[in-house]
Amino acid sequence: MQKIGVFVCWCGSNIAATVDVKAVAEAVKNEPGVVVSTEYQYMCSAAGQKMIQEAIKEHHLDGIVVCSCSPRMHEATFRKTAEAAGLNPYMVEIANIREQCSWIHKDMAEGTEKAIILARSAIAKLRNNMPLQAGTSAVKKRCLVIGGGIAGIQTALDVADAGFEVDIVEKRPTIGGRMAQLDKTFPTLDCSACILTPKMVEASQSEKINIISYAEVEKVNGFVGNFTATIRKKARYVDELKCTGCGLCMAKCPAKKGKNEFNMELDNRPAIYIPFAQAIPNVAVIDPEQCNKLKNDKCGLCERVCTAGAINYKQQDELIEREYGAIVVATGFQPIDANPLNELGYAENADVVTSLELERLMNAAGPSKGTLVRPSDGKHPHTIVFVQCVGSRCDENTKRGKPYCSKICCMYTAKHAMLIREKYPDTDVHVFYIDVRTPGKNFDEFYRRAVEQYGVDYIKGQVGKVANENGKLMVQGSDLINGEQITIAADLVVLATAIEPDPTARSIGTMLTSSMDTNDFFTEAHPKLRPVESPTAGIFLSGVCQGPKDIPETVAQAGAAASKVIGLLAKDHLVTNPCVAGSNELLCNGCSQCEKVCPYGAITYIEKEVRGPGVREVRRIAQVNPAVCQGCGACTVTCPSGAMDLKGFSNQQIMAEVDAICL
Amino acid sequence: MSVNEKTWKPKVVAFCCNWCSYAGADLAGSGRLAYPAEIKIIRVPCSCRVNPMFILRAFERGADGVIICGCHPGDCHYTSGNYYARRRMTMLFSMLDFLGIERGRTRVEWVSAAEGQKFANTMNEFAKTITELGENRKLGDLRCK
Amino acid sequence: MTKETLVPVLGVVTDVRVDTPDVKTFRVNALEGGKCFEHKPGQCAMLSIPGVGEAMFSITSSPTNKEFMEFSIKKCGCLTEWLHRMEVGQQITVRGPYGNAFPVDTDLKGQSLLFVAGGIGLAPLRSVINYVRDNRADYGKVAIVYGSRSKDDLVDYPEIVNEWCQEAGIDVYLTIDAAQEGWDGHVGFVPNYVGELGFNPDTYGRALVCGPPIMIKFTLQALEKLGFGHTQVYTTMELRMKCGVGKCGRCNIGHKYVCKDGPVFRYDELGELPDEY
Amino acid sequence: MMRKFAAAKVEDIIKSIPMPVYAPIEENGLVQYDRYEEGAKLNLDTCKTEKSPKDVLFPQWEDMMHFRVEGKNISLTEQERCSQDYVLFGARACDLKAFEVLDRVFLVDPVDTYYAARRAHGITVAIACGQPEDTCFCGVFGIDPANPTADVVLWKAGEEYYAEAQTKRGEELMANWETEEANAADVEPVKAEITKKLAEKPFANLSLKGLDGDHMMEMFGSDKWKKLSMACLGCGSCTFVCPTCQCYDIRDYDSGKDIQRYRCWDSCMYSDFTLMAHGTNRPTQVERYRQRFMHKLCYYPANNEGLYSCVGCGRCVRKCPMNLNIVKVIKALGEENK
Amino acid sequence: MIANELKKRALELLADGTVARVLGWQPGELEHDWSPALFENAKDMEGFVYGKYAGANLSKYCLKLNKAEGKTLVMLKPCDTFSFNQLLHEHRLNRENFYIIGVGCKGMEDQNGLLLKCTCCKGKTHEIYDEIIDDEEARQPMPEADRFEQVSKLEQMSHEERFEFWRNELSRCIRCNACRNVCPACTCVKCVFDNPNSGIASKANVTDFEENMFHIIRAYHVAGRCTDCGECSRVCPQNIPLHLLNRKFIKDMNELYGDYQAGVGEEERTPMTSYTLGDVEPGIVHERGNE
Repeated sequence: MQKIGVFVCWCGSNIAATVDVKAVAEAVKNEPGVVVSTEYQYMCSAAGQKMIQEAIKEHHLDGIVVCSCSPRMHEATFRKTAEAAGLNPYMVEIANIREQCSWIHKDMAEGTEKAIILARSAIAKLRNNMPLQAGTSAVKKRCLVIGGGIAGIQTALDVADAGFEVDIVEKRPTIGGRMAQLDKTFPTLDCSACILTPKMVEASQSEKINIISYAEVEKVNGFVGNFTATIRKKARYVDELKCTGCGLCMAKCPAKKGKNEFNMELDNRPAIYIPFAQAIPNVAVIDPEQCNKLKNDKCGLCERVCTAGAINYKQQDELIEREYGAIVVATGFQPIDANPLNELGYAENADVVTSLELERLMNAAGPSKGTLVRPSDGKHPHTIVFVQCVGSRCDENTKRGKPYCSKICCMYTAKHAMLIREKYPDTDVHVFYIDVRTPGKNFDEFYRRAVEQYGVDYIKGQVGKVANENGKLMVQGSDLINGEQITIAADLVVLATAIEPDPTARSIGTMLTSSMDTNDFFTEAHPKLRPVESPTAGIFLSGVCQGPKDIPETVAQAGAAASKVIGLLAKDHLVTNPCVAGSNELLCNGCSQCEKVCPYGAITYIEKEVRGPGVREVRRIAQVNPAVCQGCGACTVTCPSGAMDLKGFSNQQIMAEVDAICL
Repeated sequence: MSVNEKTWKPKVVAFCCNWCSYAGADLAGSGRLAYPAEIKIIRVPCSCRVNPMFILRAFERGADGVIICGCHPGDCHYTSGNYYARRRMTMLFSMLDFLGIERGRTRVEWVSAAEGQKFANTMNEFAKTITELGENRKLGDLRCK
Repeated sequence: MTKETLVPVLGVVTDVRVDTPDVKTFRVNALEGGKCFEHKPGQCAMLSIPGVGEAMFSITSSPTNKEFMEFSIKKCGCLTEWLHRMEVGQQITVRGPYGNAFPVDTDLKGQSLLFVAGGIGLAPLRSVINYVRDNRADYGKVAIVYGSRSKDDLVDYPEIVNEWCQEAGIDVYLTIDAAQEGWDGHVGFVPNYVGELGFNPDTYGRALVCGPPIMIKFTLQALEKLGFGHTQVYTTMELRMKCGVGKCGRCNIGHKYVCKDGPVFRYDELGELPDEY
Repeated sequence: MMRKFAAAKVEDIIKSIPMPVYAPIEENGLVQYDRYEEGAKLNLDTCKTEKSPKDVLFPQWEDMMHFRVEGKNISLTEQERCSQDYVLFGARACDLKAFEVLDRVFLVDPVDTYYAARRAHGITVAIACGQPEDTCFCGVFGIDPANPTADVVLWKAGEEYYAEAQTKRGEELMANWETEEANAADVEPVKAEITKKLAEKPFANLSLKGLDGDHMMEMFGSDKWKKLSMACLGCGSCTFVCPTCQCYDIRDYDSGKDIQRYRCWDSCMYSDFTLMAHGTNRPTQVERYRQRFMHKLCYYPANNEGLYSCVGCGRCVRKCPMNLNIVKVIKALGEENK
Repeated sequence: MIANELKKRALELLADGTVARVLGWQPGELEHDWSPALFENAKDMEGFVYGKYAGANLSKYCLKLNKAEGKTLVMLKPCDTFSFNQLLHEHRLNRENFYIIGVGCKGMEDQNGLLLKCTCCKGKTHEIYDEIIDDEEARQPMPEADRFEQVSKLEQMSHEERFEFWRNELSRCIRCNACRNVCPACTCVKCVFDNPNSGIASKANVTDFEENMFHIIRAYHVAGRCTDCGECSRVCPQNIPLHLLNRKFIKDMNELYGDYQAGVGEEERTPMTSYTLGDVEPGIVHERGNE
């Protein structure tokens, strides 16, 4: 029989005023297992704690129940007390007879009766407690950043600055991401490249940062502090170490029909190319779909012109396996495909463009060298219509777009309108909008400037149709303020297309077992209190992969994610919470239900030989990684066989409490 | 034991998640917001830890009402626990209803750590409902009477 | 016999002896003192802690002990774990005696006896051994071969060393499975030891074997090799039992119920039964 | 002495019996033995009740004793044994024969007092089977459905019941019934009809040759068990509807206030029936299946002078979800030994 | 005749070593008492039958056969394939251990006529198979009954009526476990009701509570996994309409969380292992209906 000690606290008069503490101590004396039961004025005081410790030693107690204030207040205190006396800290149970008894009841008899039941319930639970040991796991001092946009770069810089190694894995040939494609940034109108490229250079020059470009994460195993990632570095056919980025090969390459992704496919690039002048790494890459040498073993011109001897047609994909303590997801976004939105005529009309295409059209390094022209005929447009919320804020049931607000469109449209009116004052600019959303520092001022100072015509209403009539784009829309249908004959129509998570996000989320919402944005561990962490421990979120945001927000979040990573990597060991789930392998069916409800991806399955009474066979059974499990218990209820149980809150413990309360 | 209608008092078990509702109950306590002593709280890490078995067990052992309290949807400490709890309890309650057990003996309420007043109000309301429903005769185990 | 088939009497634990790391021997008395009931060597009793369960255990004390009964219990399941937590003064329920006992007054009488036991298998034999010691004149020579995994797992070691070994006409052979510091006795498995010792079936007219199934199996083979006939060897069986009175339907081997027709079987009797044990 | 009464009066007779009466009652289309109460739908014509009347003597669960544990002390209160006479009305020959089978388990030393008390207080009123069913094969076990063994036996002839007390208790019971004198010879055609009908049933000619205690090893070692048991789900429906299955479990229920020790039916078909802390001696359904039929056709007869513990009521034939049954076993194993 | 075709094909597959055994049906002693059976060679196959008394769902037997050496040919009716597929989703079976012949079905019978489960047929399409053998007639759709009709009727009743209804039904339960043991979703290596450490183990319905408990928990544990194969009600020796409990859950899940059929397609989250942010609150079940 276990030996249990019960200690009833008066809490001065806080408890003793409405609970007869002596009666409580007396009443539980004969409970099974109780060998000592006593009371004291302040159990949490040094004297009270000493009393508990002495009782533990004197009576060789296996467990103690403290009837006192809320466990949220002093559970940790009494666990330490017990531990100091040689008792396992998890053999301590608290009966909350203050917040949930003495403070809310006025009648002494009633309060005492309830306190006795609460004490019995705690004793009943304690009889089913097991000593638990907190485990530790070592932390690998290296961080993986998936995505090399501004979010990934900023996180990497901050983590590296704290002295930890960082690998940035970028799927494109260069880092820089979407921000590199932007012309100017709101609300200051400074040049995007001017503020981004120094950061790219800084990242490339940092001793702690290793940029793995043109590469994708293929597999991730492990858990917080101990991830192993397999990274596929795609064949560039160019030796990164030898290539000087001189660009000669680009000039000589005869295959010039490749779509220029960087310019939103508004112009072409050669089969061997460097995405843009400031690319990091500034190394060429061969597009195997375009290259005649790789496709038909003909040409080979670039190899011949390359003085550095960097061209290598035989290059293969390379698999890199590395261990990380933390992983940051910074996979960013892409604009949605506007092709399916038939009524806006994007698919048919070259002069209906997306905002990101407009960025390139206005950029000095863009296809038109910064002169705003119509893609169809290269002429200067005189009437431009902007259409807001294209694919954003859609009714979920219509499946025509995203339910959420893409957040950045109002501001960049104001920016575009302003820049156009500034550079080409003869241009009429109309903006169809549902609402204009400008919460942000200097944002509303910026928008008002567009309207008031630059005379941009904002029309509240939605566009119903864009039709091409003899080269003019007839934009039909409603003007809700004037209550009329209007048609504007435009030369250029710009669609503020919604942004959506990068298409690789879903597979990365699955790989990392970090949860995502229905829109494929990564879910944060807590929407308010832990906005940069994934529920899966050791996975952090940076930038738009978590939800639409603009550059300053992205950078802020990137920094926050970095500080969380630093906080993790700064530890040598992680102490794991011992109140975690565990599966009884003799009962487990391996049915995979628990895995589906685990918010942390803590459950995996193995084929294992199970041995028990009359049992010896290989079965698929669930395993809980105690370093990852947070102890919520979702799995325990999903498990039909009762194989999955939660330490510290086991089925038996809770049922014992229920029994004691209902007695 | 004969049950005297006048002295009969309901037995109510309240499962409260550690992070929100249990804290809410503590707040009700610090605010000295009274609710009936017949309500006894069992602390669970999350509302998703509440197994339908526990609820049936409580009724078996003589409880007259069971209430499950958790964080508001969206606020779960474990991100999704209360969403699972919500489905599980919906299904369980529906089955109890289908078997003809009185409605109202079971309830789910989302109570945040800041809602001490709501906690007390909920408990008072629930105790009142259970008192009106009277003793749980349909789902108890005679051996525990 | 307890008055009613399935209704136990109350007993109280009056002594707890720790024999090995997982075996304890409990002394049980009736509440009013004395024994709960009389029994014959080899018989069993149902012990129970209400709410935990009921299980059958050999009565390890000899019927010649008129003061108390003893049970040596190995911790191996839920109930035995609870039993091991018992302290002096703990009440338990007891019913019995059950089973058929060794034929100490018939077939064994006048014979020299070879006892072979492994581990906790000594428990039923100890009852017989002490019965024989107390009725020394009725029996011939006695040889006891007893082995266990290690020296720490030998049950009743003090009694064996201090009493049995000291008694004239009793040869005690102890062995452990693997060599161990502090043990200068024989090392090896019981069946092999029995073979090595080369008991003569003409000298030892009857052999009584009890232990884990695998040990019984090989010991029977060893005895057979030494020339022991099937009618000369007795062993005891253990199967799941619930009622103790041959009614609940669990413990049958063929048409025999271990709790009622057993647990003691002569080797030749087992040969006539289906092999389902 | 043969008496008779109008069939329509049977309910009045039951109502007049001054003690509890258990009779086949129809509810939801199922006929089961239950305590007769005013308004219940009596059904004496259905040959086979869903479950056998075994429950009356050996209920599915029974409270045996209560314990209270306080500190180290235990107190025990025994549940009282049945002390009131009752009547089992309408039982069939097979069911009553099954009582004999149960008696040889529960009433042999050491006597099961719970069972014994119920048995002693029961007065049986049997009805000869007017309409044997296709699944009936009681005749195979030497049971004559036309001549049940009971305190009182009823035969239905046309719109009348003929009744004859076979024991003194039966006479006492019948003394209060409103009956008229009858000629015993009038019942003979009824009996002959029953015998004829039974002989026409599909399993009437089942042979038990080679199935007995003497063939234990052959039966046990047969390689047919594997195929026979393949479809067995390991449920307990056959054992629970069987009038002779008597395996039980003893369990404790801790209500928190006291501990109730109760006995309940168990089934040798269950995987945990013989499970111990270190395994089970019947690890697969093959062994469990074999145990059940070996017990009925071999072990029991070996211990009881050749009496089978199957009475051919055919309930298992009707109830097995997968249509496994003792008939298939008898045919498979019996033939083997021919 | 479809039975002959099946036999022919099975013999071929046995002969060429594709499968080591065949799981099918064999006739009994009476007209209707067919049983599931294993056939290991051509001689065994002489006893193979298929037809209107092949009502048993063979999926559950596959659990045991999953460990057998070599492939098993299993014959599955359209509704049985849902169970089999669900077992695949739950990793209880390895697809490569089975060769599935989807067999046509015209509705199954027992001595009392069309089986209850066949009155609401899930349709004629097999969810999973290696090949299909059926005939034109078997492809005719069954008359379609509303499978939730009785559940809805019960929902319309008052609480007292419902309570009475279920007390009446469940009080007949003899805890033979036929429903559990036949259920292709009840595949726990050890059922909580058999596990002495689960806290709810029991072997008999000593009180009304235990009757309720067993059936509530059983239905709850298979909720979202139950394919509505109807075997539980078919095998109940006491004719308890147990499928109504499962259908109640299915109906609720369909109504509250969107239509869902277990055993369809690929492994995915069941309604009980998923959620949406906008799920209804549990209180809805207390507000439904008009009482």
